[in-house]
Amino acid sequence: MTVLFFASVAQKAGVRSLALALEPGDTVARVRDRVVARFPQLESSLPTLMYALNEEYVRESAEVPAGATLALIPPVSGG
Amino acid sequence: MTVLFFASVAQKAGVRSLALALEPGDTVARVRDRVVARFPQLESSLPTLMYALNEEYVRESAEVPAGATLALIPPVSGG
Amino acid sequence: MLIRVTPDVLQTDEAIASVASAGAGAINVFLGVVRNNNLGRTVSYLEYDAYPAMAEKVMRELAEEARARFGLEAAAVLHRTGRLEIGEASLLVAVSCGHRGESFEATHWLVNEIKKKVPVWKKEVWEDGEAWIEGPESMGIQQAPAGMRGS
Amino acid sequence: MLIRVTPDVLQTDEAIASVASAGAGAINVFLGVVRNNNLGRTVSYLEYDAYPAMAEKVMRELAEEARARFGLEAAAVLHRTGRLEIGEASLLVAVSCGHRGESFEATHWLVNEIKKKVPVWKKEVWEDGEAWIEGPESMGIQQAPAGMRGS
Repeated sequence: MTVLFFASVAQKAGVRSLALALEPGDTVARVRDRVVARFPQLESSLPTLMYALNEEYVRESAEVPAGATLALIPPVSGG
Repeated sequence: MTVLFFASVAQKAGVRSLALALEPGDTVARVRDRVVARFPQLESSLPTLMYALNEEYVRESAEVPAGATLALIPPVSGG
Repeated sequence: MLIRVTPDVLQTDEAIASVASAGAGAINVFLGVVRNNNLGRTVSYLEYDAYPAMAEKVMRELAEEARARFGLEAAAVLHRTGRLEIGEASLLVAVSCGHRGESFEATHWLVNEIKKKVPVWKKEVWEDGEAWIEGPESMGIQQAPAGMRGS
Repeated sequence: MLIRVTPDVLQTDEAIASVASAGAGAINVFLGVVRNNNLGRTVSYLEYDAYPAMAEKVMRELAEEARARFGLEAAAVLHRTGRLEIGEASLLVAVSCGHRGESFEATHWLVNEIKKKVPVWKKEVWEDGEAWIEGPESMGIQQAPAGMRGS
């Protein structure tokens, strides 16, 4: 699976994407926790972070299907 | 003075402007009455007609200054 | 302020450029366009008549009032005259201001006032006839205008 | 429907042409433009980041919802990315419909929803620093989105 980083989160992580091995029963929250273990500087972004799986907003309890793209979405500010 | 005709009023009158001699104490209503005497087919337009003197909306009691331009304004429908 | 009554095609880009301002975060543009139907009849085309000098004067007064009332950076009002085909723009209003809320309010207010007060008239031409539209939105039918001279 | 996330200059005429319809009497266009100030600070320029594929997907869903909700003939939504100078348009929303009231409502609704839901982010760059803006209008701060998957 792939994790995507944007805006302030990409800036803090220093990367825009990351390939991760999926583990059985992985949810968004579990994948997110492994990402934060790797990039502890993302900890402060967590309270306002949202998530999208394959381009659709999901809750952190959602299961992550094989080959999925998980996007970490800080509060949007387009327009 | 000059009287201007527009839209349905110009179509009924068959003219777009008319030069008239001003008489002492002339008001918009008195000039309008002379115009209608000349073009009786405008009678049916009177209930909804408005007036502008020198490009400003006025009541029919307004006095007409020398050299003025009086416009007969049917209900507008721009936009 | 770009204020114009013209027989030429209305240029949206020109109007947007005319309201550009470094302090503007929002630009709203309204186009009134010729629709192929009205009140259940098929419209072939429209013919617009105008009192151009007075129309531009009233449009300018309304644009100034909108600028003061809604805190606009700038406004532009253009109205076309003559024969207009289906899909062509008869009216163009553009405003610029700090934030989006005021931009929508100001443009909507301007369009409403223009339809009430600006001396412009449309004739609808159908396959089997035509008629000058005497607008229900005209203040001549709805109400007396504020600030009239005379008693 | 014209839906696009692009690093190129947004073309208003293209968007207006894309919503043209013989049944449309009103076209409303909103441009979000880069302002030289925000919250009391002088802005030098903005830098927009986006998740283009998802942004276009959400923009398309919102345009479809607006079409159904307000009875639109058509809608277009374009968002620009990359470095934008003062006065340049970052967002363009255009709608066409029968009458003006719905055109203002629909455009305003679309702009509000876009600012809440579309994955695009702006970084403000000042003379003495810069910051990613994490929008108070984002649903991430205001509310949970409707129709989320998961429990």
